[in-house]
Amino acid sequence: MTAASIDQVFVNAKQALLSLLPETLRPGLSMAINAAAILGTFALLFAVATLLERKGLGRIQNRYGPNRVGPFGVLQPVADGLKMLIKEDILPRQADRVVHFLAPIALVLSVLLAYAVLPFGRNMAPIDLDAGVLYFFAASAATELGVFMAGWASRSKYSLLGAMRGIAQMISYELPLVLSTLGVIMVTGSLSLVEIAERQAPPAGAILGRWFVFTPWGLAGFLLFMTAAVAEANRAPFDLPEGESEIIAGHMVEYSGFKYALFFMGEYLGMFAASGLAITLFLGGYHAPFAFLGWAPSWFWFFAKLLALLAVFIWLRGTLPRLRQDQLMNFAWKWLLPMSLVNLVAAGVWSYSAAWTLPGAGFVRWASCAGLLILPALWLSRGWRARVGPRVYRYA
Amino acid sequence: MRTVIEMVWIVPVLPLLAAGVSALLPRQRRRTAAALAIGAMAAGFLLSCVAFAATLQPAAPGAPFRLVRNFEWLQFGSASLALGWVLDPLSAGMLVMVTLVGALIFIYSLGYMAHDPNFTRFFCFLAFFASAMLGLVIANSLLLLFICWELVGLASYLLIGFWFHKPSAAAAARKAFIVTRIGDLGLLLGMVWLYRETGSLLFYDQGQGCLEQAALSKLVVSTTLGGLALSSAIGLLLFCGAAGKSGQLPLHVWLPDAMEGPTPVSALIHAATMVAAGVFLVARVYPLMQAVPSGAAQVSTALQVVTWIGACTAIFAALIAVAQNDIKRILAYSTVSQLGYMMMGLGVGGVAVGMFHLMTHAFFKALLFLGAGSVIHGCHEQQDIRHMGGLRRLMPVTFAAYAVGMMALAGVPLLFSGFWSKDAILHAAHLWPLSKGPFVLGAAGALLTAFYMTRQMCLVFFGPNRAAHASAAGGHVSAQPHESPAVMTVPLLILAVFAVGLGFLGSPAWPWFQGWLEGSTTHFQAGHLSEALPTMLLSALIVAAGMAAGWWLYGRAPRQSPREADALQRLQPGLYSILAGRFFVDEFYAATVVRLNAGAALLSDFLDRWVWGGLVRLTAWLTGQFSEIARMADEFLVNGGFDLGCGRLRRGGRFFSGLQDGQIQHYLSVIGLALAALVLWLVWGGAL
Amino acid sequence: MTPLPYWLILSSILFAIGLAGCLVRRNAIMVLIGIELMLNAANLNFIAFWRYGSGAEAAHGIMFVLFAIAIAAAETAVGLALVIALYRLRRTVQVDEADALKADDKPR
Amino acid sequence: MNPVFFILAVVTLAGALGAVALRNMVHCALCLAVTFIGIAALFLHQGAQFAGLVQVLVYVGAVAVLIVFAILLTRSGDARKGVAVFSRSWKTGLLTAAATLATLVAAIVNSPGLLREAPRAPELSVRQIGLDLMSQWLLPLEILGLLLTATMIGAVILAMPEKPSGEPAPGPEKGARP
Repeated sequence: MTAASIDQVFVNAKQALLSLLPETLRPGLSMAINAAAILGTFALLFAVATLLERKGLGRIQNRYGPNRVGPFGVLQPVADGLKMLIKEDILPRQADRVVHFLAPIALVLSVLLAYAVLPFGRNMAPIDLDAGVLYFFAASAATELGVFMAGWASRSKYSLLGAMRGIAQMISYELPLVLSTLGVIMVTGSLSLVEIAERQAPPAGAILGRWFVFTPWGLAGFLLFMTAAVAEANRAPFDLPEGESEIIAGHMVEYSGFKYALFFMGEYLGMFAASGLAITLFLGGYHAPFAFLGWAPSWFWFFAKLLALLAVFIWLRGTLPRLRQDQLMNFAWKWLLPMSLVNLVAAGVWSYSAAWTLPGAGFVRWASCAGLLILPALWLSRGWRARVGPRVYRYA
Repeated sequence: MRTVIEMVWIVPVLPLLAAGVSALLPRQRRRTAAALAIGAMAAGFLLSCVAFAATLQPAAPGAPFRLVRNFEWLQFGSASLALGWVLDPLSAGMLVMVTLVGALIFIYSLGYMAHDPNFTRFFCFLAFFASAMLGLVIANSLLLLFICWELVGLASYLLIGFWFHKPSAAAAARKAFIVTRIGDLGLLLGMVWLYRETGSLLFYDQGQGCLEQAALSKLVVSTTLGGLALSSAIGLLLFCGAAGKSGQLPLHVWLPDAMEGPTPVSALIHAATMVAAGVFLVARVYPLMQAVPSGAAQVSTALQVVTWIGACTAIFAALIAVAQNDIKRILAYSTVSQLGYMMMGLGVGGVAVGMFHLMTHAFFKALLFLGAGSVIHGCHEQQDIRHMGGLRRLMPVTFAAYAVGMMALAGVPLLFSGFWSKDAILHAAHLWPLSKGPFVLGAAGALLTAFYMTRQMCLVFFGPNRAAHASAAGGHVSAQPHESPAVMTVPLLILAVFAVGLGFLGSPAWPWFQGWLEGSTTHFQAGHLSEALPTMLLSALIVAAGMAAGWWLYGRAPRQSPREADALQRLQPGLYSILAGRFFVDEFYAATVVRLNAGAALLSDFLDRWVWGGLVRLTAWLTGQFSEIARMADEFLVNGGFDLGCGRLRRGGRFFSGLQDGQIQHYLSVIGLALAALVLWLVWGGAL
Repeated sequence: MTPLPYWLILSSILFAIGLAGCLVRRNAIMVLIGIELMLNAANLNFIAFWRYGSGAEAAHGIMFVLFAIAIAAAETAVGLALVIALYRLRRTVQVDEADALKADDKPR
Repeated sequence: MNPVFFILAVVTLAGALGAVALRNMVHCALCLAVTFIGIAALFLHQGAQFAGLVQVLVYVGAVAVLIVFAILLTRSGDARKGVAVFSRSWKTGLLTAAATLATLVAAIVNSPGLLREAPRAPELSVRQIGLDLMSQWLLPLEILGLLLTATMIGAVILAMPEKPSGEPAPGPEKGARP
């Protein structure tokens, strides 16, 4: 079992399976297999993530988290899943039945479509589209519609208000999300995720992989991307739409039972998709960080990084307080957007200065790009830093 | 001396003020009106005497006495009209005569008009007339003279027509005014022509006046149509005015009819003053009339015309006077005849001769008229001499005064003024170089004058009183004729004294009056009498013959009844009827001028009514038609055409505005249809 | 591949539906939706002609579609902004009620 | 008749009809989204991959949401019974649309030139489109950029609630404390 064979185990399995089938159906079935594989793995990952999240939050809040169901609470997701299936699926009387029913489906569908492009391993990208990144964003565009349909269909003020906030937030953060990816696209010169991933492979002989995150603009881009991704998924500091303390579950307030579970899954899938993209663009996709670790299969690295990012999400959720709506919007339009534009400039400078041959060119490149990024960041956030101070508890 | 001329203008203004005040007085304030009028005349007479006295000492020997006072009356543009008054022997004499005679007549009319209801109005008119006459006399400008001349004409109209309720009086007043107006037209033309030629209407203006040598020489030189000298032409025109006012031959018809007025009026106006105005005018502008081109010694045509007209008028009026039965008409025609004599005197003898006869005539004619007035008053308004007779014993004072006046008029030699003044005229006529005609006519006139005056005396004062017959026929009981009261007879006596005394001033022996007029000193030379003797003897002879004839026809067999035929009528019935008919001049005028005038009036009426009126009606009709056409055009063309079009346009506009109604879906559908049409056209357009 | 006329007929039908939407519905937003449909029909035509036209490499059709999409998006944004402003001013988005340009402040 | 084309055509037309004919505005908007997706699919079916994706990204992502927001803001969503949905002159509207359709279809059917067979599917990569955009179509691209900026600013100002005196109201953050 060579590393390569382990790496390509899934690919080979699929090919084997396909060879059993008649020629004409092969293309369609290969798609089906891919879809089934994605669904299977990520549904499982969703279940595990819920558990990990509750365990992680518990640990952060100095408590255990669910440990009743199964050893160390391992079967908790199964219990949740079962509970969701058993719970009565309530439909508010004045709700719009059709749209109410379609909302979760639209949401989950659009998120799942986005997975079609992510390269989980070497040769394991379901479809290698030429405009991969564009497809990813196009697919995830429908999520806002889904959220709206959910919020509006249940015909209650809270759900509508939540939906409105959610959509506003998602639209505001979509822009920085897209712009931050541009840097990578500009440097690699291609929209295809597989090619981007290939570009980040460690060059022959070098120890450190050439991940984009190790470049100044790459790091900035990664940070911007992750922030926007968190907001896109309505997670942690940006989870105002379904902020439990204010408007309960926002647009999902009128949902219960399986439809609520679907929403929940949609949220986690959105999170995984965004992480997958981040991994592909900035963290070297399915490549190992160091050459010598090259023996581990490519998909292993992909899912390892995925879990690492999941941990970051959970960590963010546990620690950061929720942002107010206007702060949220201001942060998006007045900090993230300009910074992503500046990041583009930095990427441009970086790619042009690649040809410098002067001594110490490397250091100069780094310094200039870093300076080009840090100074605007400081200048833009001067307002907040001045106001950030010890929190005054007026009512405590 | 200077102060005299300064206050001369007061003389005419006093009566004017009196007239003004009495005009405002209510009708019953009779005494104040009379007092005002008589007072004004008396004051005027005193001032005139002062002025007369001033003229007695001539400033420079040989040159006639003349004081002039001019003032700027009207200023228009660069030209200006000046008026002024003058004091020279001519005006001084007239001033004294007019004021004296006027005063006496005013006193006389106190009695005569005593029981007339319009007493104040009468005196107001009299005062007004006096002021106009005095103004005329002292005028130094032809313009001022003309103004007063018109005022005098107006006064005569008012006074003749004083009893306007009598139709004959109203007609007589209108006739007098119109006839004199015709004469005044000539005067006006002459005045304007004179002004144009000489540039000034002032008579005497330090050498610039129109009667002074500079102007006269200019006038004489230029001639008008027919070679007539300009001065003569203007003179003749001025003479027309004089002829009208003084009743010369063609324009004398109004004077006898003017007897309709009260007798003092006849006396004052138609004997003494107004009729004399014409003669005074000729005397005033005598240098102009007399001027002849230098070198030619003959008499100027103007004077020749004046002489001949004067002579003809004298003989003509005398003839008519013979056959009149109204006491005042006989005197009126005698006045016309005497005026003719004065004109002839001016023509042949110059200013002095004419003016002397004027002065004497004024007094004895006024006397005769007042006498007639007293007779009429006495015979209870009876004017027809055929109903009188035998008043010698009934009205002795009137008879005496009247006899003196009659003898003065007839020209009884030596004692009476008439003889001297008429003789002077005859003498001058006799010396007239051009022809003996005027002399012969004058002599005949004198004969006739003596004849008809004796006829009148016999019929009025001698013979039986025929008043009773009239009463039986007339049906109204007439009281016995009675003598007039003192207030009437005293003026008669005063006038009688003057009628006698005045003659001696101008007799050939001592020609003081003529000398005074020329400014030369005169002293008594009996010798002059000898050269004038033949004419004096001749005229005495004529007067005697005339009186004898008169007495022969009327004195010897006095008339018994009013209806009895007149003596002359028995002798010459045809001639008598012609004379009684006044040569039918009125009828002639009526036949020609009046008819012509009536025709002209008819013509103008026709023109006015049919021609101009027609034109006006035509234009009115045309305008009507045009407006009709305009209405039709407006009705059909504009309303029908234009407005209709506008209405249609508006409706169309409303329809299209419907398209722009803000419904954007309409717009979109239009776009859709257009698209369809476009595609159709593009695809199949070519094939069509 | 389906022949070109089918594509054109499809886009015509889409265009007609969009036009009908504009003309029939009273709501301003529906008019905008109609306009969107018409624009998309046009894009469909462009792609169809690009696909069946000659010189597909030159990608003129696609370029047209790209620009058309961008501009249509801009147009929709402004259109909806206008509708919202109209609503705030007149409290109605019914097309046939907003037929006067007179700017009176009171919402009718 | 390619089955995929047929299905997509049916889906698109159904979506379009739904977008136009439904009473409830929000349903219309959703149907519209469906139509956009159908059209994007047709683009992909034609091989214009980039155009299809852009269509989805722009229309489904932005325009649909925009329309939905507009519906909510102008309260057209809660269709009250009384308010008439169709304009008074809907018959003429339909007639016009039908006329247009008839003419277009007639034109298409009667022009034989269109019946040419489909050429080979073109190989068009995103890079190629990018290069074209940046070279041959640079000016329109710049103008488009300018237009989009202007539109964004204009739309914001237009939709901003006005102060009584007419200027756009100040944004909430000016007054708010952190």
